[in-house]
Amino acid sequence: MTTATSQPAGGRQSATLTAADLLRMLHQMMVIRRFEERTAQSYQQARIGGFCHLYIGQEAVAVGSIAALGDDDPIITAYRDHGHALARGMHPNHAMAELFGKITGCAKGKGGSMHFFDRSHHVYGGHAIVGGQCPLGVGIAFAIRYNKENKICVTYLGDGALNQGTFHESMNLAAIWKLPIIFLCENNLYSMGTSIERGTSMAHDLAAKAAAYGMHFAQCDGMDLIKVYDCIKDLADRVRGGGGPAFADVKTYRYQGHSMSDPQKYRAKEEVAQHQEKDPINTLVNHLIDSGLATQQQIDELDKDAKKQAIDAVKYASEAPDTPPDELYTDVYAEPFGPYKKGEPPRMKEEGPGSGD
Amino acid sequence: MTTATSQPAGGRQSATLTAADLLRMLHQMMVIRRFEERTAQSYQQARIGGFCHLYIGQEAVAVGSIAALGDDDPIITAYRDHGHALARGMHPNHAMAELFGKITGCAKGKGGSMHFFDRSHHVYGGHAIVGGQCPLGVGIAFAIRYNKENKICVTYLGDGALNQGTFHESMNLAAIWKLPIIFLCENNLYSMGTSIERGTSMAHDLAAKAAAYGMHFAQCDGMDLIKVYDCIKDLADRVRGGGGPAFADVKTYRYQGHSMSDPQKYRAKEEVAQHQEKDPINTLVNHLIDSGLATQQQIDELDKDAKKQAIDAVKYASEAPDTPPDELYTDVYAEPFGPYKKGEPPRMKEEGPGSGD
Amino acid sequence: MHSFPYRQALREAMSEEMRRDERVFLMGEEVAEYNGAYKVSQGMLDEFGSRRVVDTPISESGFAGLGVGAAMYGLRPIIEFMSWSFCLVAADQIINNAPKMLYMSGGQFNVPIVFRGNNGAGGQLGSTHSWAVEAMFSSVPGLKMAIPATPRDAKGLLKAAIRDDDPVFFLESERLLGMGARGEKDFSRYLKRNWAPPQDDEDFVIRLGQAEIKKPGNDCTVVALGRAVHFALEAAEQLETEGIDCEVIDPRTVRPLDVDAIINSVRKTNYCVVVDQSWPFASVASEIAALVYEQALDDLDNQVIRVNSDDVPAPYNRALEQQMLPNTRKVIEAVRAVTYNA
Amino acid sequence: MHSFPYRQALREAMSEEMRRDERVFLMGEEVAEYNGAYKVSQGMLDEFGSRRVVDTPISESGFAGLGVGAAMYGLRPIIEFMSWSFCLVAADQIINNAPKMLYMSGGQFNVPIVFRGNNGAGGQLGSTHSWAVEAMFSSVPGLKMAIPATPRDAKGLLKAAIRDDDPVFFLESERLLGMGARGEKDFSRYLKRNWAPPQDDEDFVIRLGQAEIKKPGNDCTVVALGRAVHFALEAAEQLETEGIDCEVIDPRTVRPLDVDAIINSVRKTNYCVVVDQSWPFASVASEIAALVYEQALDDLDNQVIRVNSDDVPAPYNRALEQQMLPNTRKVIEAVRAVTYNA
Ligand SMILES: Cc1ncc(C[n+]2csc(CCOP(=O)(O)OP(=O)(O)O)c2C)c(N)n1
Ligand SMILES: Cc1ncc(C[n+]2csc(CCOP(=O)(O)OP(=O)(O)O)c2C)c(N)n1
Ligand SMILES: [Mg+2]
Ligand SMILES: [Mg+2]
Repeated sequence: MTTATSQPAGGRQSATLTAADLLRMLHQMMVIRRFEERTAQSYQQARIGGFCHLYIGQEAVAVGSIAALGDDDPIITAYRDHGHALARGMHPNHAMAELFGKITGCAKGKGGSMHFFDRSHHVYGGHAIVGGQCPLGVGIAFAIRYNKENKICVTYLGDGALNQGTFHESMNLAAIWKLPIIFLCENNLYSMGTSIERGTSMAHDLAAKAAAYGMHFAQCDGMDLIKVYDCIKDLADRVRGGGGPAFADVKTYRYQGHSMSDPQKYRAKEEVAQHQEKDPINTLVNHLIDSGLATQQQIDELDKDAKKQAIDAVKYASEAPDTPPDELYTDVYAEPFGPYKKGEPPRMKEEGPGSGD
Repeated sequence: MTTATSQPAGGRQSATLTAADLLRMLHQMMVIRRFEERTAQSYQQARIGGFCHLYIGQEAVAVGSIAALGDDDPIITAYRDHGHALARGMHPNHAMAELFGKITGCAKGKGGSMHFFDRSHHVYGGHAIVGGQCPLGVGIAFAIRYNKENKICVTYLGDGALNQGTFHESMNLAAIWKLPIIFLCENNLYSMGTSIERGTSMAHDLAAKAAAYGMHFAQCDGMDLIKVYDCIKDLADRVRGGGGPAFADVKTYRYQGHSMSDPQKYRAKEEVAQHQEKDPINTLVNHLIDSGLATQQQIDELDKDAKKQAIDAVKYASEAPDTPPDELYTDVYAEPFGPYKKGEPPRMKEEGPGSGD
Repeated sequence: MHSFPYRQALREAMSEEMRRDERVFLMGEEVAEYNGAYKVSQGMLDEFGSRRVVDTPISESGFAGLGVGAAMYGLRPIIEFMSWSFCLVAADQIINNAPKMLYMSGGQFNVPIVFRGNNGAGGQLGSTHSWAVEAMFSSVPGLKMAIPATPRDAKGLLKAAIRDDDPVFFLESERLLGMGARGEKDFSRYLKRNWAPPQDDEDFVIRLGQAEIKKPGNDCTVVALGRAVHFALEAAEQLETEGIDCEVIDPRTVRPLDVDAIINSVRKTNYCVVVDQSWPFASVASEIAALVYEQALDDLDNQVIRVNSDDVPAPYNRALEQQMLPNTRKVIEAVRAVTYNA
Repeated sequence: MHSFPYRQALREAMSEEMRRDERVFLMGEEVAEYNGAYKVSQGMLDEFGSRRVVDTPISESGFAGLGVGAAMYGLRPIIEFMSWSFCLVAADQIINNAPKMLYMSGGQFNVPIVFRGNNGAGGQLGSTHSWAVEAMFSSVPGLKMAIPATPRDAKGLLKAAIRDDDPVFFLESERLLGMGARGEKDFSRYLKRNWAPPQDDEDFVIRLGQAEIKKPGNDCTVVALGRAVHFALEAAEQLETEGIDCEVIDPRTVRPLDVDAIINSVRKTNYCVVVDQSWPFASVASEIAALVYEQALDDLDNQVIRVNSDDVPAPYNRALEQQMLPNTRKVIEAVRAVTYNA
């Protein structure tokens, strides 16, 4: 494949991306999209329980931002975590097995949809208490600085998390100690049934939120993978270079309800359709075709593979052994006593689609 | 006494203050100063226990701000609350009786220095958890709006409270609902042994903290009572008029340690002396003398009275009856059961120096 | 007798009290325009408007503290936690400010407030979303705590809680919200035991601190709280076929706790099982067991058996969660064991 | 034997472990430049520098959560709460994130962290500053809890806590910080009972979960936690003159709890008093009492008597606070009552 660069844009990082890079990222978005579609189906079939929050529509944020990071930069996010885990390298089999509550799941069936973890791919979890992951991310950044490592931590949060006290304390700590962290706000305009304007002051200008801590601010269109990549690559280089923490307002949109049981009366069908016109996958496909970087045939193959991976994941998860009863008392303590038993971390050998070449 | 106005300053509210007003406010500051000096002395004599945080140096903030309020505007503050309670009208006898743990104390000896309350003077308490009073103040403002009353709530907080999550959540709630509240930050440059720069991002420009919520911001010299009065009167009129909440950064300084057991190694003696040169009481005295609004003799009489009130308060408190044992089980429930008994609120008849004429 | 789901009982209690007292208002996440994350406040925005049914940002410390301040000022807030698992970010406001304000103000400022929401595990919500807060908060003096198991109790206790001049922690159960609706699992027992609240009785209030004998019996006292009442009743039905006549006592409130009702029952049956969905260590079941030993030691023919959740974080996996939680089978086994019929 | 205050034991434990393991660091309000609000970390900034002894803003949720994240990444944080009364604003991070991370990550991320600070009332600090958190947190699986009563235990247990790979809640006592210094109230007992930690023994570690018989005896078992151990020992000295030979057991850790040590003692003495500075309802004392009844019912010649704080918020007034808190007199009265010598 010819490594034609997209039109030169003064200093735009994505100019260095090859067609292969872009196709790999497109494929990752497709894998996430198809995985989530199978997840929804399995949930309707009651093969998945509890709360489940789909990432459909926001794929470019996870894929574009993670592509801009170093291979072992740690990330941490909230409960809408399937996309981040897959983009970071978790194999879809282990993700679906976790949703099915199986021992080969990424948390041995004990975490569930909201708690995907993958130490080998530096995924420090999905976390279910809104804003609760923010100080954890600051702690990871503190540890990076403490160990004098050349890494940064990306902490994802929803727009609803902007109003949690723990977010405020995390931003201030990161700012006063100039920690290597990016707070990436996936601003999908809603927290459950509450549009951002209804609950968040300065919703129209989130830069003011970062300015309260003297923190560097950036904003970008989260529906365009290349724009996400450029925005986060710039921030990552700046933060890694010691420029202090940064806050990114990444405008995105979720096509489904908040979770699997949301009648979505709070937004009009037209609004959803309007955002879907700027679908992140179609946007990248059009860019690749228009700039001659890929053929429709290549693109169809990628989607075919993505669908296959999702189907295989369901198959793998259905056939995987259930989590045995004695796992109830493992992993409660790293140094157990009394009825508790030492646990073994999940065995997740295979590499997922997102892993670096 | 001639009611000469201080030099006319375009629209300055204080221009309307009479010499009598200024003398009354000076007297209030003196009462607080002398009261706190007697408090320190009684504490050294172990007649007062627990934590005790003196207001010496910050008198102009409480007196100047409260003078700019309506008589029944509710206020709420943190643990450094002696000055606010006295300025709002609590009689020094009941304040000192509380410090001595007596039944005639403003909380019947069950609250102590950090928990002065006075419903009749609209004092909603001193509160000991840093930032913990902020959402309470928002609730009072919400109730004012709910009842369609023409009042505002002033919530005092220290600079250390700026970094508590509960402050962030309170500011956002006040902003999105345009509640009638002033967040008055008594910025004495320290929280315990931590200077504000060490722990608070944007310490040099707290306007950014208010801007994060789109909230109106004002700043003034807390050592000058007239400036405090003007600043808070403007804000109070604006907030009462429906202009939405406001945040005030009032620069002040505490002469003593954080509490009674603070060796103050974190600041130089010179720094303390430098601030004392701008002592709030002396500043007003000089203004009154220089502009012919009062004679030194009048001023000395006020101070004589202030000293007397402080000494009387210690006498009253020493002679006051101790809180009887059965008060241990009163006031636990408004509707008691089992071992609990209905309590009676404290009897605080006399009016203190701060009460409006 | 008609269908009257637990969810409707909560809604009617709030609506009746709001009609009756202008000072009462409901505040929480998604309570208004979304009609409640679990449809408890369905239709209340339309009736009362946004001044009295108030949606909030996700700021529990902020709006719980707001409720305490508004209550000090004279209003009577109902603050909803979508789940009691989300109250930990507001712990200081609800267990430090609310229950102590009257005391530390020397009797000047009481806090007439109700904190309510879904409590307890079940439904595979995972470790951080499955809290049962009975033990942790019932130890704090200055608050009251109610935990209704039926639509009738839900309505009567919530009306009592809203009218009470002290802070009341009201622990509902997402697993019971549909209870009392035709087609629901326990609908037959609901009908048989007359668990619908009386209709058109605006003053139907159940006094806090009054246990109810949900099923009288002579052979073994089973004390159960909230959702666990249904495990106890189901177990009693099974045990009856084995000739063991259980007496199921539902304290309905944890603070104040109707200890006499429990002791009187144990005096009669001489055996006692306590079922509590919280973790075992220093739980409400531990307290009830200690009280029974202290006040009825001579009447006991065996130790008190406690049935709690297993002492582990809540797992997502369905089978493991069922293994962890109290259930009917565990109650049956406990009663057989304590009455020497194992 | 020399003077070795409790405060110095804590400092040496932290300093020794920080010298031994680069991953260990101390963070909290005023721990560095101010040398600790209670002078526990005196001199540590000079030795380890601001990278490892870190002053924080007043943001407990922020820096406690930071500690959890840093521990997930491989560091071993010591997070100081100036007082455990200030941990409620961080409740979600310390009891929802820290103890459950290993479980909900399927064994991938443990959290080797110590939360420590002053616990318990005393000193007229008022209702919101007088928390004893034993009951509220000991019910949460996934954490461990230690509560040292002497300088020796403080050092041995804190070193064990820092080396432990799980979250440990370390409950110190401001009232005991000076204990072990010449001139302090209990200095004679401190000397007699050899409560100074061994000198120059960098590996002096007391295994978590191991109770200590602080005073052997045959007539009545007195189980006491933290500061209450000293009330129990003082009471034992007085009761000895009345011919009652108490055995004072200090569990030293609440989770894991050395139940066997308690049961073995009760089997020997047939009487049991439990002293716990927390509020009575669903307290650690309730759990210990329930366990003693369950495992030694036949050995008991009387009910277990629990001595807790009175079930009221902490008052400021000195006399009222003394009336509320457990103390030596109350222990003496309990032992006399339980052994039928009242
Ligand atoms: C502290 C807390 N309060 C409430 C909830 C319930 N809840 C779960 S997700 C959610 C909305 C969050 O919206 P946002 O942060 O924008 O994330 P998004 O779902 O849009 O990705 C709410 C209110 C929770 N999990 N934690
Ligand atoms: C949540 C919480 N953390 C810590 C403390 C201990 N503490 C009491 S006062 C104080 C300093 C507060 O400083 P500031 O807010 O500036 O008020 P000032 O004393 O200067 O008036 C601290 C850390 C507390 N009371 N509450
Ligand atoms: Mg959102
Ligand atoms: Mg200050």
